[in-house]
Amino acid sequence: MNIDVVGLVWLVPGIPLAAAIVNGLFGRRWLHRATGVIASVALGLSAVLGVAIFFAVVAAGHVARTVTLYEWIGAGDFHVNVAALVDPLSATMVAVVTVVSFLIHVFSNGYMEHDPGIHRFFTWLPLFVFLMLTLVLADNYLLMFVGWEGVGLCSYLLIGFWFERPAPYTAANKAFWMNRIGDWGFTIGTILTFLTFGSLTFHDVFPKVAGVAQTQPLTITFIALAFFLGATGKSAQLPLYSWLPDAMEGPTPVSALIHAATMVTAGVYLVARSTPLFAVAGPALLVVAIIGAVTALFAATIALVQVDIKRVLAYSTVSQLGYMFLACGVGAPIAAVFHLATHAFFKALLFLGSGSVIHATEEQDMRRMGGLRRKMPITYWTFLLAGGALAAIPPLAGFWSKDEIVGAAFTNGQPILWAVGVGTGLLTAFYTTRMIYLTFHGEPRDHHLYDHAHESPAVMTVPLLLLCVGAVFAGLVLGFPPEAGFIHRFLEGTVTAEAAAQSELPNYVLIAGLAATAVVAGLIGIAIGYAMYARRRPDPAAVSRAVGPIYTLLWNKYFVDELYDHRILEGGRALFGAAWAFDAHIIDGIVDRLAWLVSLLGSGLRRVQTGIVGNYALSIAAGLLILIVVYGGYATGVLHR
Amino acid sequence: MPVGPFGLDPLVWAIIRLIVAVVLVVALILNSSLLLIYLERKTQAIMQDRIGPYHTGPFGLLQTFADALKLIAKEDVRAGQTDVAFFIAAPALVFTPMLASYVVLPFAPPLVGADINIGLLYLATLGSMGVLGIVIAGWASNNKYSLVGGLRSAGQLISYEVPGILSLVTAVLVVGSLSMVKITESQTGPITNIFIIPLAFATYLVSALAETNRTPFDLPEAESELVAGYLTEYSGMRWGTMLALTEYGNVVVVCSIMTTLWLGGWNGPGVAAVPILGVVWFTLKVYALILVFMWVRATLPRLRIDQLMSFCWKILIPVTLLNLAVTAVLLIAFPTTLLPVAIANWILLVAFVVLLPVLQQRRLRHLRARLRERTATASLAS
Amino acid sequence: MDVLGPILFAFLTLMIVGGGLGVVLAGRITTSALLMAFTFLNMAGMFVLLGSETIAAFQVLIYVGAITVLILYGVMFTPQTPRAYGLFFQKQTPWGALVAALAALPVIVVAFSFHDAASLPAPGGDLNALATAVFTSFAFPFEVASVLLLSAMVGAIVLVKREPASRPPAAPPDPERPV
Amino acid sequence: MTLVPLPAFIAVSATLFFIGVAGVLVRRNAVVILMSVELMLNATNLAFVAFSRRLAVAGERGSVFVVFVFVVAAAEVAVGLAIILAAYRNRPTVDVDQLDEMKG
Repeated sequence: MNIDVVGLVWLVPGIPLAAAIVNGLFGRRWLHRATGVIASVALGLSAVLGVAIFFAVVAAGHVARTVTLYEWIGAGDFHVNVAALVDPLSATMVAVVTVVSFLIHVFSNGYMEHDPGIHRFFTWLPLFVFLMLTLVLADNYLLMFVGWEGVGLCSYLLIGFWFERPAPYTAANKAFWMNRIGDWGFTIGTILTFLTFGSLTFHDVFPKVAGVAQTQPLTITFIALAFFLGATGKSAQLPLYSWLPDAMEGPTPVSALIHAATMVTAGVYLVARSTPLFAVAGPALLVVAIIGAVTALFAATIALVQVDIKRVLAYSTVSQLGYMFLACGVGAPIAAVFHLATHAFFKALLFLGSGSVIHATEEQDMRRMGGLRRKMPITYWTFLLAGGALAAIPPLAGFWSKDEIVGAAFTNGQPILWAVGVGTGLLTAFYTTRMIYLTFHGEPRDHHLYDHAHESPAVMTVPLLLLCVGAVFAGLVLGFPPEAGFIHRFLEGTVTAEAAAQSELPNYVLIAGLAATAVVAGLIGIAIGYAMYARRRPDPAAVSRAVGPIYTLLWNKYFVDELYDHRILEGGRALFGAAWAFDAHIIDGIVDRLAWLVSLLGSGLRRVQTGIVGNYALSIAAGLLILIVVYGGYATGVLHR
Repeated sequence: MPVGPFGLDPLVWAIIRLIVAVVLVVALILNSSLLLIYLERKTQAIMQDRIGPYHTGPFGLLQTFADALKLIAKEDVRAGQTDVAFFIAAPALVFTPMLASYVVLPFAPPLVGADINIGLLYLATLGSMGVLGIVIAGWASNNKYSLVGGLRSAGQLISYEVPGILSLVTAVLVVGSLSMVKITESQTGPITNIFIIPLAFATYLVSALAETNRTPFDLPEAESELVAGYLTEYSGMRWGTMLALTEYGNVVVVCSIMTTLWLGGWNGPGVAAVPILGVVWFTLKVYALILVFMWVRATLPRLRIDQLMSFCWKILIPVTLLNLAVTAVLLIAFPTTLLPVAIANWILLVAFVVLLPVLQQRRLRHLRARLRERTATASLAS
Repeated sequence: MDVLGPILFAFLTLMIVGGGLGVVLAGRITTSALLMAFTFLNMAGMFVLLGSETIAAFQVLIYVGAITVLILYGVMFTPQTPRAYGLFFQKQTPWGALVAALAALPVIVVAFSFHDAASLPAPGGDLNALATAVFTSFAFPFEVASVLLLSAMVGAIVLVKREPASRPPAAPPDPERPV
Repeated sequence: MTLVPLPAFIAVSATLFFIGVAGVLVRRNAVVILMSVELMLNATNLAFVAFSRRLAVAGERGSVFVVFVFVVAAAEVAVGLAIILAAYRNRPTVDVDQLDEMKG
């Protein structure tokens, strides 16, 4: 039997959409907890299809097929189709997104079991996935923008899921506004792209990039920067990163979904998808690399001192996303996508693991945990392995991809960025160790909490185990041998401009050296963490006192939120106030005067309205008479045109 | 110059034919009305264990003739302040459309006034025209019983036209023509339409009872409430025209429609050989149906006006609409055979007959419960 | 037979114009209503003369059988004072008549600029052609029209329906209790 | 049978239409105004049918519009009478000149 799997690509987002519609319409009245089953089954089907498409693309080699659903906009020269572009990049993304989302949906069945708003949750969650898949599959910037905005909307809805409490809806608003700033960049980029290239479809735009770059390098740079602004918003890079840690206020599966599979990867995907554009936008590329590296370091330092387990993970996500942008910036987009894929698995696992802990203890503060290892063995072991992957311990998934990024920074002539990357790796290893020790090792610090803790039900642990497989082996399967692994062969030519580098063998001595350096840095980080939190030598409290001001700075997240709240928002308020005054007095003033004139006129005309129907009818008939005279005049030739 | 029969000008021939036909039809209606009144009185009497008219003539056969003579001989009475022109015009307005209906009735293959291709539509049209006369009669009498009676009748007739026409349309869908002759010719075999669409027949029968103001829908003549409805102020031959002639004429018309559409019209043994024999079969079938009408009259009590209207709008119209939709869909789905239509119709008929009393019972229980509730609260309040 | 058509046409024209004038000029509203029905009937005759029997049948069914009766209902539910001519004239009557007459003249003149087509449709019923047109090219407008009718029906019912009395009905007399 | 020419029908139609217009303009009774409107609609029906039959329009297109006019007329009368009755309930008159609360 020979089924055209790729032709069915619209079912991949279609099934979650159907589930969302069914749950949205019938969830409240009838389905209640059955919504979870419906959504999970839908995502399961979607995942099966997504993986099938992935393998179909693998089997077919370098395909880039457009599956058009219908013409969306056709006005003059402007044509936009609702069409899916199936190529190795989108196939990889589809497979990762659907599989991870499926596991998160299954996990949510357990996690949200007792929530009264479960039908809402399982309406928005599949909708989120649908829009993310639309974004990934889009074959043009406009359709991508639809998914882009939709993902933003769904993140708003889901972060503010517990809207009865103030913190979630504040966080939701923050996420929404920060994303809007980024979306503005995306909009500018889209408009400029259309003005420059006359089309928004990828396969129309990218072949023209090289030519335009010759004549208008500045335009290309500007477009790239605009798109990158969008990416920083969605992917939580400096300076628009601060919504992501706050997004922790949503249910933990949402965090997992946002951090691992949807939302934040959108920015990386956009940059990876637009590689041909970024490749020729020299300065923009450097900006991407620097912002990525700085974000990675910056977020990692904040993560050092956080006590909320989800916040540590959130900052680690920001940091890892920084790595991905670093990879894009130094001309290694494949490494970025590779890291995106492995990160999806281990970060989803970390979040679900933390969700499992939170579900068991109803506590997010790591200072009150400890010793949970004995109570929650499955959660502990999977969390440990995922943490290892995050800390880039070989041979776990994170090692291969992160090492490749850091190595690429060095080989592509950015030793400073390489150093930043290695340093960040050290910090990452440290805070991962700290997190695991505080949560699972040592003596229980809150016995009440400890006594009530229990291992989560199978519906939650099974996804953990499955994700664990991915977190352990994804790097090995996709990325071995380094620089020439499966993912390289697969994405070569799609993401990079040409497949020229393929011919020469990678310099394995150099790679091994770099890898060894990174691993040593990671091990040092682990050793410090072990020393501080397991042996208490030096004692963490003493350390924090010793570096007092720095600790305060880190503890307060560099005061960025305060900066935003006070300086920037105040400036904005002043601007808005001025705008309001202009609007109220000048523009409204003109309108008011006009209205006054009209009302003057109206009070005169009021007498015409007698209220007597006959008068109205007579005026209608008089109008008819005039029409007849005019028409008759033309028809008989008395009046000439 | 074309020449008609007997060397006459065609125009003159047409006019002669017209006059003869009109005279024949009027005579037919008059006589059949007299006969039907006699029949009605006799059947009612037998069913009520009485004897009925028996003094005048053999078996009282001449009783109705005597009554008619009396009506004609009566003084033309008008109550004061009647609207004279309308009062006089109303019986004509009721009678004329009924008279015009006879033009298209197919009595026998050689005996059809006019086979127009919209025959059934024409009959429905004329059926709706009589309402006008009834409203006018009620109005012109300048009497509140007459007015209320006229308005009630008009409301009843207009309402029951809807299920009636919908039932006819169902039959037309099966036959595929509006022409009365074609409809008759399509049912030469023993399987006439009544076996194919029995539910449509049942619903049309009910609507026909209502449209001819027959019991249990004879509200206009609800003596206990309205004296004699729009007929209150009428007397003499005006009354005779409005009640006797029109009512029985209309009964004949609707029974003829039913005969044509469902019972095969003039078709019967021997018609193929001797066409004029069709009249016998047709008349027999029509009279059988009229006897059913009389049987119904002797059996069922009268409905209240609200029951009558809610039965029409809440039960009859939905049922006929459903029947029409089902028939139409099945006819499209199975263009070659009528068997599915027949099966569906029988099922629907059985469901209708079985479910109707059950639903009515439930509704009644519900209403009674609500009434009790209200009574309880009212007595508590007082 | 040559003269039958024109004679019929002349007769119907007289009846239609006379009936229409009667509707407008009659003092009593019931006369107006009846004359309107009469005009409609003659109009149906006009349709038959034009060869559209189906339209004629519908004309009678709808205008005479339904609309006139409905209007008579309206007449009978509202008080028609005998001072009908008090309701007749108003200040703008001459103006209205003048405007109507002025508008009518050029239109009637223009009417005579039309001519029959060279080849006329075959005589013998418009039923099939009409049905085919309604259920093929005009199927969608037909559906829209049915929706319009439905909404008109619902709207009319809502408009006329009285508010239910908020007072609970009085308790029926208790048969057990002696009066 | 000689055909009555098309202009004759159109002229009758126009005459009846303007009789209706005059009725709307001069009468004050709301029910009569409604009747006059019906006359106008009927006049247009005649024009439709006449054009449809005499201009050899394919497939009785004009007559189809007559069907729609029927629909509109029925709807108009139903709603119109409902409005008259509702207005009458508020103010016991059917004289449109007395229903002038909407005047400016």
